[in-house]
Amino acid sequence: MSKKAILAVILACLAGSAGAAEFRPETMGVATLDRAPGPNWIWANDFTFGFMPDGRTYLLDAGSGEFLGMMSTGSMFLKLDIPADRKVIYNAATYYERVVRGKRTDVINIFDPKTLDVIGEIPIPPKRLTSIPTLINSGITNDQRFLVLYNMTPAQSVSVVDLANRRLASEVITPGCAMTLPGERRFRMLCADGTLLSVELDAEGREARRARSAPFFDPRKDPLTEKPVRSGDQWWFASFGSMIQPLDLSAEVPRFLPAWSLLGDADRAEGWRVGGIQHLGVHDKSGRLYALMHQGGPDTHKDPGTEVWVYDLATRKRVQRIALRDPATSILITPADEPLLIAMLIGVPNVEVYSATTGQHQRTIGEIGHTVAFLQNY
Amino acid sequence: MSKKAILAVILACLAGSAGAAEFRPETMGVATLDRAPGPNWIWANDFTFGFMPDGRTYLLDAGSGEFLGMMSTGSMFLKLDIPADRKVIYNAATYYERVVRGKRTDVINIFDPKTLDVIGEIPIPPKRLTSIPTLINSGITNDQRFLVLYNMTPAQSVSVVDLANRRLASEVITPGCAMTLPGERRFRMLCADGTLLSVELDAEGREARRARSAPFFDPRKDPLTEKPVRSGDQWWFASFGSMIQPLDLSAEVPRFLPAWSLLGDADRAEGWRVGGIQHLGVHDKSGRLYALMHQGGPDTHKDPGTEVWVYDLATRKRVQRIALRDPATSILITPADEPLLIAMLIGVPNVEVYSATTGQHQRTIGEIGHTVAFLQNY
Amino acid sequence: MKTFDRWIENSARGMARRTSRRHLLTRLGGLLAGSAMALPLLPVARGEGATRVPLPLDADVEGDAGDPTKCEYWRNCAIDGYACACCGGTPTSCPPGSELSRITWIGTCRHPVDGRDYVVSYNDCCGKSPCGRCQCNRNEGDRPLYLPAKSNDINWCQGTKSNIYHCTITAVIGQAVEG
Amino acid sequence: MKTFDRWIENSARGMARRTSRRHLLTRLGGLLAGSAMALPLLPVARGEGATRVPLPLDADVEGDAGDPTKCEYWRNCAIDGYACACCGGTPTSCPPGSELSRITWIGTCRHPVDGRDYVVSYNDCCGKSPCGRCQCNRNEGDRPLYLPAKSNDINWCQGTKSNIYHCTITAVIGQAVEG
Repeated sequence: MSKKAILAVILACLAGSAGAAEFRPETMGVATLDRAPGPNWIWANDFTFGFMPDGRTYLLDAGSGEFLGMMSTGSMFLKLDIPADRKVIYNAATYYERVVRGKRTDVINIFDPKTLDVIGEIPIPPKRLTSIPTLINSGITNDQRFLVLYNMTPAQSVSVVDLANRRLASEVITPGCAMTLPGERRFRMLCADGTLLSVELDAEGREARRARSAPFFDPRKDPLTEKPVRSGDQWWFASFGSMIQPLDLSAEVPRFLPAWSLLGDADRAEGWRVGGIQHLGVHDKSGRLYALMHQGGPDTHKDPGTEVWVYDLATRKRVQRIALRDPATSILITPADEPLLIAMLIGVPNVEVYSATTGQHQRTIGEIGHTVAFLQNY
Repeated sequence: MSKKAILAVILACLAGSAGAAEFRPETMGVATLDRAPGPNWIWANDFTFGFMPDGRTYLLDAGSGEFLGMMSTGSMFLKLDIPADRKVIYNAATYYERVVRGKRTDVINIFDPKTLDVIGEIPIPPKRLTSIPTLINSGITNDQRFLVLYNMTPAQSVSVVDLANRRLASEVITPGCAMTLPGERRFRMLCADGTLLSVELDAEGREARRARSAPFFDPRKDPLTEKPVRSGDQWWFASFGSMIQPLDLSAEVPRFLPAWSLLGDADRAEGWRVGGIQHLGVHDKSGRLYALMHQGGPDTHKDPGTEVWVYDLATRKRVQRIALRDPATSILITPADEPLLIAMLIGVPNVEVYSATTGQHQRTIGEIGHTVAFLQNY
Repeated sequence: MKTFDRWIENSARGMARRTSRRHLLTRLGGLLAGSAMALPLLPVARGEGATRVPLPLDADVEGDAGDPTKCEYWRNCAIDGYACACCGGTPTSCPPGSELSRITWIGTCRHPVDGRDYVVSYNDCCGKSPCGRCQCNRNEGDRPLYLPAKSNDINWCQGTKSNIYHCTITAVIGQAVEG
Repeated sequence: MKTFDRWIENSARGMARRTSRRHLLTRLGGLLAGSAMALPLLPVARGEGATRVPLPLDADVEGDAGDPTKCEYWRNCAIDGYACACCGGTPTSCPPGSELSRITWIGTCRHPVDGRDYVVSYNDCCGKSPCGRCQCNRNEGDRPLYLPAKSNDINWCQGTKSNIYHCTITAVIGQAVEG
């Protein structure tokens, strides 16, 4: 009470007003999120490019259009890391003593999903890559024990964070390799020579052993983007040339499944290609892959898409074309039985919600952030 | 070098290219502002309402439209305090350990006007009022010795900062009075009962004595806004009812000069009134007062203005009406011989520049900030 | 009375402005504060077991005046900031993870159905990034900063762990009486 | 090749997009770094006393390709960020008070007058709030993050006192050779 001076002021004019009706005042409080997350609850991650220190993520029910809350996620925000039990939510955060200058401090923030408030921090080396956000900037190992976070200073490494003991476990040095794809108690990285680096962790989160695959793509001829989607240990990458490269990362030895093209000859003739910031989506139950497509030449790999093309993963055939009402740079498919397709154009604060099955536009959720680039399912 | 890993990588493909033409690479560097500030250099202060931790001010040459640079001014930014010799620039800044949470630290930032970089800090109590910015949130005494800063927690006080010794001099407790109008080695405050509080400082910046004026306006009937302009020790306040109250604060005893109306009967009949966030301007040499006017009823005192009305301060007659191309909430008159009228509408990132003499629109300087509310001459 | 709501959105729409005229009750409003234990401390006469004078339901209000996510919402007559109802809160609840400030300013808004004037407490919710949705600025009864109890230009995130402003709630804490 | 520049401004204008097609030199580009003493360390052949191959003046370039404040400026072919020329800097100078990062990515842009390809170093300027002006995103030769030397998605404020990004300069550091 000494610091928080609280004044008890009753207005004389009111206290003395004889005619005041009796009225029970409304109770004020703070909302909590007691409901279990729904299948269409999504996080819209805003890296606030023009206001970089004030990153935040917005929690939306895409099914109802409801804005459920937000979390302040620090400078140069990339993404959330959500454990399987969803009992807490993590994000790798950077803070400067004077907003844009002074001492840098990096931590893993720990949020309570019911209050959306920070309940703890785990200190980490101030080395994490800051970039346009992707799924594979960081992740949690399948055994839920470690959070792996890609660093670049420009030296390349991975911070391994022990989530059980809430401390840094180790830093794994990984020259020539980038990003981090978590597996059982391991992670993989994409290397500049088109190989995959696998790092197995021991029970303390230190490197147990590493292995490097043979090249499985040619970064010169047709680079894979660093923007995959995953379903469990199955991963799909798109290439600049609109090939899909599936990876099965369930076992210690990665399996490189045959690549296939999103395009037919007619599509190629019309100049269609995959592009955007978050340009793939996947829906488990229906076995569908979604790709954000536009017409353009070389170097248009980040251009907004105008259509979303839908593929049956079993047959690798396109089964649908969804014409977007507005161009988009990021898409997400929700895991609902009747999945939704979420689409955003960076810099435009509108979350566009479509049925992922019919392609019909359902709603616009407006006033969502500054530069939302990466969408996540809860 | 240990922390900053610097790699020296020469691309093999280039190093070995026999046909490379000889070419002297361009030199890279960092610009400095070696020119003396021009009479049309202005600061557009952005309190970044939606990204409150990342306040900044933009330095513009309104005469040329040039963007000269910017300074990062911390959370909940209000205004700059610029000493007469312009050898440094100050701003009262707030920082949180974790951008929006954690320990609060308040300082006076000291900027070098040539590099626009912070060269020092003076710690102050973490009590300053944060609000829509005005001229009288803070100021420097005429003798250039002290910076006075209004606090509200909600307890009301003024921090007196010793600029010569770069430390807090004192905190003056001022219940019932707000804002701070600096004078020779003193400051005044506006009190809730319509009086003016004068506080004289001693050589150490402590309160030497205080005096309270008789009421000079009726805050119930026609409150003065807290948005005055000044020229030296002459101050002009507008009231909700579009009266102008001039104050002569040059001596220890304030002089309350006769109030006069911005409106004639015809203006009143048409519903004209003064309004906006920064709604007055003054030009010394020509003795002109500028008022931002709109048509509206009671409670429209913050509405955007559509015209700027110009008055001769000697005769108190309106001499000109300037129709704005776009509505504005803030105006500023530059001190140039041919003054410019700067106008902005909060939330719209366009600085509109007009001739203050002819009223002609001269240029738009675009992409200036998020919520610029307070404009300052250099 | 014209208001200028949702600065940024409206600028894109050419400053579409809304009209909702009425006279203000200058006698009302004041610096409301309660202790953490007993919130709110009321500036209106009441008793614990007082017969409740029912507030008409928002559902009974026609149009935007009954919609807490609109600047035209009847309780928003003196708001200056983001309406919490658009931010994961309600007119009486801060969004998850924000902190309710007990120090506040008060407005008096006329209910469009019963025609009565109610005292609205504009408490700020604090400690997380500004919400950014439903920016509203209406100024019925707003007064300058030297009359703090009546000023909506003040950041009322005071007495809270952090003074960063998130959004504003609009709880009805009493019925106002002209006189 | 389509580019999408100035996200926000363009979205208001309905995503007006600009076209500037040409093939890219994938052989060029790389992680440029110099010591603080000798900047830049060049990835092209040169000598101290080398005869200067003059770069055509911007004034000789027609239209926006000669204007450093435009996304269409010829040097901007692989920029992703705010052009420092709009922020108080120039194509070769960071704005006052920002810090030049020595670690960078490289693009190869064809000069519209002499038809030659030049190596452009996209150095970021760091340590103050993002400039917010002239947001440009063009991706000629841009490659994924695992090829860092060629990736404009990376925040190249590295090795600087602060990693907060302010804007990007576009210095010409060499002439490129196809082969």
